[in-house]
Amino acid sequence: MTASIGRRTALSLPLAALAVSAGRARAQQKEAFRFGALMPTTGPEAGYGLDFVKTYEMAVKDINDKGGVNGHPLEMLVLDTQAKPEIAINAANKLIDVDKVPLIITAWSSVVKAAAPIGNRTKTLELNMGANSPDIANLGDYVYTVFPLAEVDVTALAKYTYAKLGKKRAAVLYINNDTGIGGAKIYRDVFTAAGGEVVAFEGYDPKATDFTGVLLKARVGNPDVVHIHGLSELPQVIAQMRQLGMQQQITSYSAGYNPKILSQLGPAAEGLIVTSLAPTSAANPNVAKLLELWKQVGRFPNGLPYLQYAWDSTVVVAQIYGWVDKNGLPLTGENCRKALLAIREFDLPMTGKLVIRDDHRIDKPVYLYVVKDNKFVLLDTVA
Amino acid sequence: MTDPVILLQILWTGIAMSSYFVLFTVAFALTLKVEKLWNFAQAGLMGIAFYTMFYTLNAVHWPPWLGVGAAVVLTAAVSIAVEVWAIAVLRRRHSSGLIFFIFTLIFSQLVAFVLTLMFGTEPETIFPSVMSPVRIVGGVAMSDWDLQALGVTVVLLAVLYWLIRHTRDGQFMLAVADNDKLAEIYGISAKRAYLLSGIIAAVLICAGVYLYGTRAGVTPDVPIGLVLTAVIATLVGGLGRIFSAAIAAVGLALLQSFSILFIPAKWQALLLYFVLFFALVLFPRGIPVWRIRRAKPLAPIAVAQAGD
Amino acid sequence: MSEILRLENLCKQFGGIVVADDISLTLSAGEILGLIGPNGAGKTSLFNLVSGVVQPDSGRIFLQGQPLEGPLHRRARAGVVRTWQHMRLFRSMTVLENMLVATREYPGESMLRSMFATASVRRAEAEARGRAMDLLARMGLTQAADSIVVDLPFGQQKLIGLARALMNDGRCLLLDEPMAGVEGSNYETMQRIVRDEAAAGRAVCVVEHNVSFIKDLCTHAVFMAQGKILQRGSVDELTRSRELTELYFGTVEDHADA
Amino acid sequence: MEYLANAGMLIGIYIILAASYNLIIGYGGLNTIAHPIFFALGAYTAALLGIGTTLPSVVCVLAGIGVAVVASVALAVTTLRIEGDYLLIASLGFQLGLLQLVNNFEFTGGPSGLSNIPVTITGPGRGWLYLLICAVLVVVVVWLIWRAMAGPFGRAVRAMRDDELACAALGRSLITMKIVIFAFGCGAAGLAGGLYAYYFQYISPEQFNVAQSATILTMVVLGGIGTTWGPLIGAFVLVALPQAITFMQLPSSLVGPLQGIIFTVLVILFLFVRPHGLVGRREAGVAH
Repeated sequence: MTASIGRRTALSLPLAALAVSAGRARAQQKEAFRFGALMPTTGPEAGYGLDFVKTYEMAVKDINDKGGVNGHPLEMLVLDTQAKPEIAINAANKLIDVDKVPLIITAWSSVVKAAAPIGNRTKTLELNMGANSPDIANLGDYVYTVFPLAEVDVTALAKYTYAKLGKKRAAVLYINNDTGIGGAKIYRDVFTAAGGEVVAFEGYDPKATDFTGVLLKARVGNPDVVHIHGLSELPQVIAQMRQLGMQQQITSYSAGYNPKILSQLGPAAEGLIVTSLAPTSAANPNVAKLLELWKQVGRFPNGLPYLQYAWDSTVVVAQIYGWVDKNGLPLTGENCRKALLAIREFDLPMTGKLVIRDDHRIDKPVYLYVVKDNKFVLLDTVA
Repeated sequence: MTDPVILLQILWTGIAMSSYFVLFTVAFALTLKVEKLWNFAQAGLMGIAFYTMFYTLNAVHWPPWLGVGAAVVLTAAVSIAVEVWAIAVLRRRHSSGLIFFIFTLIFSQLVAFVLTLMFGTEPETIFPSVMSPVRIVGGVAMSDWDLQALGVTVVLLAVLYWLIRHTRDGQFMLAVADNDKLAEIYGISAKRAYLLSGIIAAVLICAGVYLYGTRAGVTPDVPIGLVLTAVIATLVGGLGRIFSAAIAAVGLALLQSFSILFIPAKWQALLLYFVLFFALVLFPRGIPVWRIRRAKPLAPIAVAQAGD
Repeated sequence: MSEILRLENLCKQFGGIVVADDISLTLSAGEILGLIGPNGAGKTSLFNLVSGVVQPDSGRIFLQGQPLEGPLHRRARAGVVRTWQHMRLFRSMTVLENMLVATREYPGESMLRSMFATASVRRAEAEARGRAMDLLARMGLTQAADSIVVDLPFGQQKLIGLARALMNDGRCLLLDEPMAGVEGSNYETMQRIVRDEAAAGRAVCVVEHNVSFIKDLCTHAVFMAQGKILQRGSVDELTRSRELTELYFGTVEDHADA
Repeated sequence: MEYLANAGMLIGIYIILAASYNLIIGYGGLNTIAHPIFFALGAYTAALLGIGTTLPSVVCVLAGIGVAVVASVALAVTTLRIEGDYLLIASLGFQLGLLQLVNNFEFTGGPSGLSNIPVTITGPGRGWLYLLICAVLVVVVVWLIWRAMAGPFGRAVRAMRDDELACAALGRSLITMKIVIFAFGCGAAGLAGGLYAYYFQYISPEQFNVAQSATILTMVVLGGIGTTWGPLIGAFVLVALPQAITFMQLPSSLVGPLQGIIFTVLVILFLFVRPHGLVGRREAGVAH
């Protein structure tokens, strides 16, 4: 009887260990500090979501290998959101009520927004580490971002295009969803305010595959730059534009900073300008370490700059927990918020300095890349 | 915007881009006609077809004919398996249409989850590059992909037309579509007709997915949206009229393409739904494309006359 | 005898097929009129025109002197009620439920009144239930009241179809092939009930292929072919006519009964 | 345990949706799948009024019900003469079209939805208080539907489902009955929408798309179409099942797809093992 129970316990242990996955290596003696992560691990966005999760696991393991948070192991609980708000709401409630986490990291605008009322109500700190919708700054006292919102890179890009590249007439094409509309509007406003003229402003359906009409409409306005604020369909839009013989300068934002674009477009990608919000391995040796860890996974990750923020947001969590623990406070969402505002300035391994501002926004240098000989080459840095 | 070259360009790309839409629509309309089945499981088949081609052509670099062949075989096999082990069981039980609807939909979701587990959800294309060479004809850009798409679609539809009109199996399929009980009395096997229509649909789906996947990124969630548009075209074309559905598919694609001249692009999708809704309000039994009664009882829809 | 139903110059075409060609007819209280003719003669189509399933191209219909117009349900409420060749019973419901739905003034038409079961609803329900049980008793089907209709033998289903129509209590009764497939005691019952109802002052019109039933029951009959009334007379007269017999059993081309 | 209250809310809201949808499709035999759009209309109306005015929340929810009813009657009047499968597709066009409008308008928040719906109840008991309100409303809605369907009205509705022509030829006005059950069912969906908006405080167009239609339909059919208890059981199982799966200790990077696979396989199993639904009997769903 006892033996069989013993065996069952033994069997269930590896599973449990898998679930909490990272950590526990060194700091077994002290109670674990837990935090929650709401990520799409299924659905159309899971390609990025799963790589975020993987990176958190790496970062948590790294922290625990170095002794954890004041000797406490850090432990992460991941729940799937499918990047859908209604699923995220339930998952957030489970993390807060069942698992009692004081802090949740998350991404994807609709998920951040859906979880915000719960965070505010239950006084649980919610950190956005990947969504860039401008509304995120106004979601309440318990929602902060450690990722620069859209205005940071789009503003820099629009100003740069007008002032440095000397482009006066811009056509703006965008995917008709949250990301596309938000980004395109900022671009239009900034470009117009700088003195340029927006000659076409067209959104296309997220499910569209034929962009001929939109592109021709843009061409009629005779632009000298076309800004495309799209997502995974971005390569197709560019391909069709080049196939139609439109040779204008193309710009995009951080979604375009993706090696897949180079292989899908080949020579057609030449001259494309995109943004990135994180330094490369050449500029920051820590990034090389992250890439090394990914080599063990056996493939190149999706959206490396985002993953740098993913890693750093884990470090932010550890520092917050460290501050709360050092000050002898109970680990609650309220104290986590207090810690975030008390620390204010974080020096982070992958993305450099982070300053939390009272308006819930952050500033970051913007790296502009241009495609040259089928490679992304650093064009300029806008600080 | 009303420059004739621009209009021609929109027309040309619109027609070329509607090719896979046409193939999916015909596949859907065929199963609907023969099996009386709103087969949303075709979304699952599309997923299987795509990832087979993606794996064999993009990852392990088989020659194209072999990869496409493998996709056809696998897709047809799954199609038959679903028919024999699930649809036939439900049919024997005289299950309600809703059960079929839910089963086929959930089946497609299951396939999407399995594919997610195997391949992730990063958008993939069948070949690493989505570019194809372009020639300018009278100011209109025509890519090799456009020509290939038109060629494949026209050939497949011609073969299907021949199959239905001039082979015994094709006639049997129509007989079963007309009245399966009566057909069985005359010794025509409904089961054989169902299987045949499933295989034809699998071929059409593979062709459509090949065209789509060489041009646009696919994730496991994409196919269900593609089926939905096929449903709309099938309906506007009129139930049970396979080739009218194909023409409706082209028409809807062109309507969307040309609407850009009058309305902002973000309203294009709305136009599609409006057409669907008002078409049904005006013609509650489907749109009478061109009803001609032929003397031959098994004559399918008159295709040539439907283009007015 | 007072006139119940009058048809004046009804015409109807479907595509190229004429299903009613200038049909005029009167039907009086207590009369049982047989409608005979070959398949596709337009007999059922005539019922469809009168009951409102289809609207005539031209011509008029009067019920007790009042014009009979509008959709199906309004004509049923005016007192024209029909049965169907294929019965069209409500297959998921019991015999009693089938019959209760058919009362002319239905208390459950209002969802709210039905929900809160007001006194008037309960009274009307009880009254209808009583009438239904009486009808079933006359047919000898009292025990079947709570059976699901499709579980009953075919002949009994035919009787239920008639019983359901009688719940309407209308002055004009249109019976579409009431005897097809009915045998034995059910046959007797059917005849008895139809005769009783006519005697009670209803006007009955029967489409029937079973000529002996027509002979037994009908005072008069009408012979139809290709949407036209060819002759009206006693059943004997019509069956004796060589010309009509030939039309009936002979070489007239069949086309779909619309 | 706020989490349980939250799951309870979700179950309650889906019971209202499934029960009212069952009224339309199960009892009435009207094949529409546009139910989520009335859910959406209720939610958006309540949310927009809540954000833009100082009206009490009860009034906002009632207005949501009103808008859902008006829209449903408009849809009914234009489309109910369409038959069978075509009605299904017309309703789909209606749903996707309206949703596209919500998606493209500025005042509805577009694709990013409405995230600043005001807090109505505060304090630690919020979840339970909401659950209590929700439970009362569930009981009321389910009771009303049960009363209506058990009485003479329900009998006529079922007769209509079994055979429209025969039912009309016996004097029943089909259009009236269709409009009434449509308005009632869609009004209930609007109520569910109001509850959803105020409790979850975030709504966006993608929550009301075809996937939602499929979910509600699956609840109804899985539980037992055309039965009183079927939609309740179906809603409970389909909300609770994925929740239960999250408690299984699955590896975090596989958890999503595995959950999906387990869920879909279970639904398929149910469909084949209990073809008439978890509580359905042989004759329950014959209409389709």
